[in-house]
Amino acid sequence: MNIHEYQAKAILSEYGINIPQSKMVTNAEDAKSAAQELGGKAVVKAQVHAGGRGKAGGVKIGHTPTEVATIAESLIGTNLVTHQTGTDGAPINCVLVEEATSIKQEMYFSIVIDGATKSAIAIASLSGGMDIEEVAATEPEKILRVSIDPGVGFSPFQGRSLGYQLGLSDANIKAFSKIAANCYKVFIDNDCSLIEINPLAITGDDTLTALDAKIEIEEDSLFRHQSLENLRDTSQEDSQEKKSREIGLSYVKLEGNVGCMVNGAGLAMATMDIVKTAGAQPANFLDVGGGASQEKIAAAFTLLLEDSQVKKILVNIFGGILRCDIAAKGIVDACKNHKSDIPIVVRLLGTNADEGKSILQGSGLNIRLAETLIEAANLITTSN
Amino acid sequence: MNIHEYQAKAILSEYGINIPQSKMVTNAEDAKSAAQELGGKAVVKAQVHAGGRGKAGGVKIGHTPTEVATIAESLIGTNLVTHQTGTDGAPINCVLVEEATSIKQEMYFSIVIDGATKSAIAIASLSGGMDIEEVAATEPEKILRVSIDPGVGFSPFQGRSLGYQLGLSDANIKAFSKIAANCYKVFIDNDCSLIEINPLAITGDDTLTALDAKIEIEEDSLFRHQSLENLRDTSQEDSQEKKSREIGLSYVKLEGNVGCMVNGAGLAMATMDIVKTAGAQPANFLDVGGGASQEKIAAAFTLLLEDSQVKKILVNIFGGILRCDIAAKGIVDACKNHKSDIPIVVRLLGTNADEGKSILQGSGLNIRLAETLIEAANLITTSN
Amino acid sequence: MSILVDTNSRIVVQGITGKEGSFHAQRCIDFGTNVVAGVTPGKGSTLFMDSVPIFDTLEQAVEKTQPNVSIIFVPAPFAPDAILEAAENEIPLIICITEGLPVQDTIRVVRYIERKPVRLLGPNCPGIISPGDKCKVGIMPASIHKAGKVGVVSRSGTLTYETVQQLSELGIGQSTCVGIGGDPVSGTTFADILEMFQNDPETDAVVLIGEIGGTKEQLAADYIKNNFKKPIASLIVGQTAPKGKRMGHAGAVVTGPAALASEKIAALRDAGAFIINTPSEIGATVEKMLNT
Amino acid sequence: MSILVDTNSRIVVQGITGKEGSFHAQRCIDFGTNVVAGVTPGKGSTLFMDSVPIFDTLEQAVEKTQPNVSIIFVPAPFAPDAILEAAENEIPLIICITEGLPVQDTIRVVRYIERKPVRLLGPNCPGIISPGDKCKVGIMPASIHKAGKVGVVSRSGTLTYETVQQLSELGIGQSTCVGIGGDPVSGTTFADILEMFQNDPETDAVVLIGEIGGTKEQLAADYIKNNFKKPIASLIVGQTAPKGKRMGHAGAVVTGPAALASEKIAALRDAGAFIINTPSEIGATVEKMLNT
Repeated sequence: MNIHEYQAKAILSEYGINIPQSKMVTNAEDAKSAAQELGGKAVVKAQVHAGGRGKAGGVKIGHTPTEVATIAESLIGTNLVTHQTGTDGAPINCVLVEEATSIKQEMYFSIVIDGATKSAIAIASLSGGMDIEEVAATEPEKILRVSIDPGVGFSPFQGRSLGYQLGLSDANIKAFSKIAANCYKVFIDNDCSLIEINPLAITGDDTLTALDAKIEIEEDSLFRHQSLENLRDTSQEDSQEKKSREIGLSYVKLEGNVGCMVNGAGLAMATMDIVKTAGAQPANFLDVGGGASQEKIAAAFTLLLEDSQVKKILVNIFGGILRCDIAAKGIVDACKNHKSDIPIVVRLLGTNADEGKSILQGSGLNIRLAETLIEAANLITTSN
Repeated sequence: MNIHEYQAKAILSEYGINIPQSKMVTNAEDAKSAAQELGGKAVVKAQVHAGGRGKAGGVKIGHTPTEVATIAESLIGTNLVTHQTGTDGAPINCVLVEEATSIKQEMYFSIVIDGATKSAIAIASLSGGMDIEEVAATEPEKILRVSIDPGVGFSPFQGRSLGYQLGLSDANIKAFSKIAANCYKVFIDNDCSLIEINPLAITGDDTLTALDAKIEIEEDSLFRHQSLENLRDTSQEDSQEKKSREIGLSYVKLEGNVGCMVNGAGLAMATMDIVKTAGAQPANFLDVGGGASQEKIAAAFTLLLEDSQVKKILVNIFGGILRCDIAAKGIVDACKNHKSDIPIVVRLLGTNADEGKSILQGSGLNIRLAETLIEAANLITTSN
Repeated sequence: MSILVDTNSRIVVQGITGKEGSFHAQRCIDFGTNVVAGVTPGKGSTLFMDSVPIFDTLEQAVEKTQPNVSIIFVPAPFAPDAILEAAENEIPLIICITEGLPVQDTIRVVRYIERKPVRLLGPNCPGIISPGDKCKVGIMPASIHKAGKVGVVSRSGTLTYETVQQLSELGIGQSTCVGIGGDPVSGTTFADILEMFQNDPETDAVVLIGEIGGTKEQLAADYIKNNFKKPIASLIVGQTAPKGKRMGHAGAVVTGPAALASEKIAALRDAGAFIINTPSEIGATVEKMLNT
Repeated sequence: MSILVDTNSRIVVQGITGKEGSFHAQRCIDFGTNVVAGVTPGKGSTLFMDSVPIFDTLEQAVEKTQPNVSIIFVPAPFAPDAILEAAENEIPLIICITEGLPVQDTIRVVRYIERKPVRLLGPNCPGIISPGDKCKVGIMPASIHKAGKVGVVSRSGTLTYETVQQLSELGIGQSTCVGIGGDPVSGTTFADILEMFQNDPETDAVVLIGEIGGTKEQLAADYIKNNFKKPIASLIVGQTAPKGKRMGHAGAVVTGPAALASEKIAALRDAGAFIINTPSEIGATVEKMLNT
């Protein structure tokens, strides 16, 4: 689960990490008075769940309260399109009005989960404020990493190791170590999957400040973080993504027109790959998960039927926990409740596959059955 | 550092552990109104840093508010002598007025540090409310233990393992597991060296409640627990023990008349052993520690000189970090500022021993020097 | 002719009375797996399907039935505790089917068991099957399997079934099929399993099914290059997934160049693996590999 | 003729510029110890006593000077971090002199390093000396030692010196003298050291100095009974300490029967150790033992 910059900064601040003075506002008038409180000049930052805000015009400096108000007015209520959003962009419902900070140096700092070391790792670089993925790809030696042991946490020596390698001053190394240790506390206490401070700035007065902050909370942990669940901004989600999350599906919207419904993430990706290989474009990734019920299958299938972008549907179910007859019944239910004549190709294998196929064949619906992956892909590609 | 029952219970309660309703009061009038709030009948418990309160008359039931007031009156301002206090007892400055609880079963639960497993261990027994050391000695099979891994904490399966072995009901096992897990959180968050709930009672309405609670905070950790330091009740300390703590000495008052000053706990115990072997009785254990300064030595020696129970003094210093000349100078300083003619025997070995001896011999003080342990012990035993 | 589980495996099912636990315990027994005990707190002293004793704690189950493999079906919030319970009782092989464990719980658990004489498979995995030994400890449909000499290892559940289906259809039997799990942090790596296949005289060749995200396939490629001597074919799925989108498995996040399918394929090809170009060609590619 | 440290030991001093660190680093060098580096953050690129290079981090010290023993003098609040730094840099022997570490920090650290190829001596220990190899990595007064064939192991600092004093006075030299530390939780146990003495051809006999509190001496007795073949003499101090009183060492708390001196003595006697009856008879008892 993504949260907004202003929410992330509030959490970091609670843990003793310096952030610039700022105020989240939802209208131009409040933006103006926020700017006045900050001394007139201020940065206006669109609060959206997407990276690349700066390049997309979502971050602007106002030199007077009036200018700040004008910028806020121009942003709030619009959609911001960045390289991480779809073409519709993400709605700007509020902006952060923040003091303008003088910057000596911009660094990058993050904590993420690393499967290779089976731990959280801290990542630091002097190349802050830039596209860190670009740096990682072209100058990997500029990215420093340390693995954090869950039993002892982030240790001061790790902060010193990073700090001296980054060439920071002794005073800045102490501050950096503290920020890193506190970030790790935030990471653990809130079951984060990502904390990213980019840039972590050394300001004109030589203090370290989190100029921007991104926090992702792990969805699977939310059962024990009710207060974090409250930070969810569903307006930032695509309406289908929101629905799929409520149903309990793993769903990602894509640009094509072949709706895909599959059980298992690996098989779902394989299905998308084969659809593309056959010359068509998937409209989505949709994994109905392990033990989906008939109702869940019906809801998932309805999601595809209701998507105007979806022109045909490919179902690929390999029964294991999920029984194929259950899947077939769910599909039939959805079709009966939602008149539609788009082409549907279904492949059923594994547990109760024959029963499932009988149900589909006996349903009177216009569904074509496929035996193999490639057959399914070819059928859906050639159907109109 | 010991804290009072009422302070320990407040901490446990913060962590979600059931405690009886109660109020700490410092006078009979408040005790009366506390009893009234509890419905009339109440238990009055002397708040002292010593075990064995019950047998010593420090815990009494009052059946009416007036009776409660009378009991409180009789306790507050007196000293309670238990098998764990000296003959002077511990001063009762306040009492806890607590609701009388109906009890189905009394259990024992504690968390302590265990050197053998290099971990904190949880200890549980159905033999609660009794002398657990007696049980441990005579029926060790009635004491259950589990080791707690610092990386994962107290796990529910450990609670179930203990609970089923104790023969608790499924509902009580869930409650017990929660209490154990929460106690471990208290233990970690507050750097405890001991948490003991004895008895942990199953009450008439089948809930688990901490009827008594003892918490010890590790002295060495207090640098990071300022708020816990505020819970220290120095009135419960012997005045010499208090002074020695302020000086930074490791000191325990004993019953004999030979004041002992030694560097190192092991050597200090060895010195006490040899003094007893020689037929005398040590007045104290006193370890001046590793790198004591001249001032610290002088303060430590002064502590002995000022103790009216001390009739002779034995010094045993094996110079290592501590230099013998520094020790000698400290002793001379103390003697000069505190006229006294009690016999003093000093043994100096190791770093700068010869310089130390010269200083003592040149001081004009009546100090006899010893070369070996047994010589020192014999000299102090025979001196008057 | 198998790794990890065989005819000597004695299975305990943690969470045997739950919906999934009871369903799959029965399927495993039907296949021939020796399920010796179940554990569900509060259900001790009862029987599962009138035959398998249920205990309140694993400790009791171990004392009475000496299991050497545990399979875990308890819900995600309680699964880390179940793994710890199995590790503390030193069950040599712990298979956690449960998905949705918070990854920080997994990290704590995985690091803890490093010091114990146990192996964890999963979490979020389909389990393991050795068809020739009639031992299935997992949720895979047994019917698609065929005893043979090809080892299968994968991060994915249903994609493993797809793989097995394609192999069996061409008459290619499997020695053991292992799902290491789809989460970013797992107890067992590709390299761990490859080492076992390397040492298993009854495994002649291996199919490795990877996917985008993380660097697990690169670590596998390192192992293959330096240590693995048998023929190995490999498929990486997610080749067409757009960068920056999350595809279901928590592991399948495109976070850097190393996480890309192209990078993984290059590493595996460089290590000497036969590359399976599309998911529909798994069986055909393995057949070709076995004939060269 | 030694265990743990010898002429090949290359020592790094963590906290070399502090009061105690600099004092004892100099004493170690004076004795002949090969101190190759010091570490003090912020003092990098300077020299200790015009000869030993100081680094900001242990990482740098390791890269430039390849130490294989670290001795730690940094203050208690920072000592756990120093131990972790040494463990992370895989210094095979880490000696923590610092006393007053919060015990829960020690537990976390000790459990962490179990997974690293390192050994921790201490915390709260006097260190180690092998007189014949002219290698002292600790705070003991060097002058009292004499090279020889008796190993000494103890929980206490100054009581170890007392032991050595009594031995040397009778002409009994020492192979290695080791202080395992007085805290309730330590990195190294009596049994660990006894095993090394057992395997050291140049150690003929051992003196073990224990004290009240905990069960470390019982664990040592177990080891002696089952594995230790050399003559061993043992003293337990605190025999006269009243029950329920705490005697300085955090370890010396009389918490149960096992913690009593009498119980420890009985266990050691039962294991075949020569019992030293009073602290003044250490030398004499060892002499007698060596002559039997």
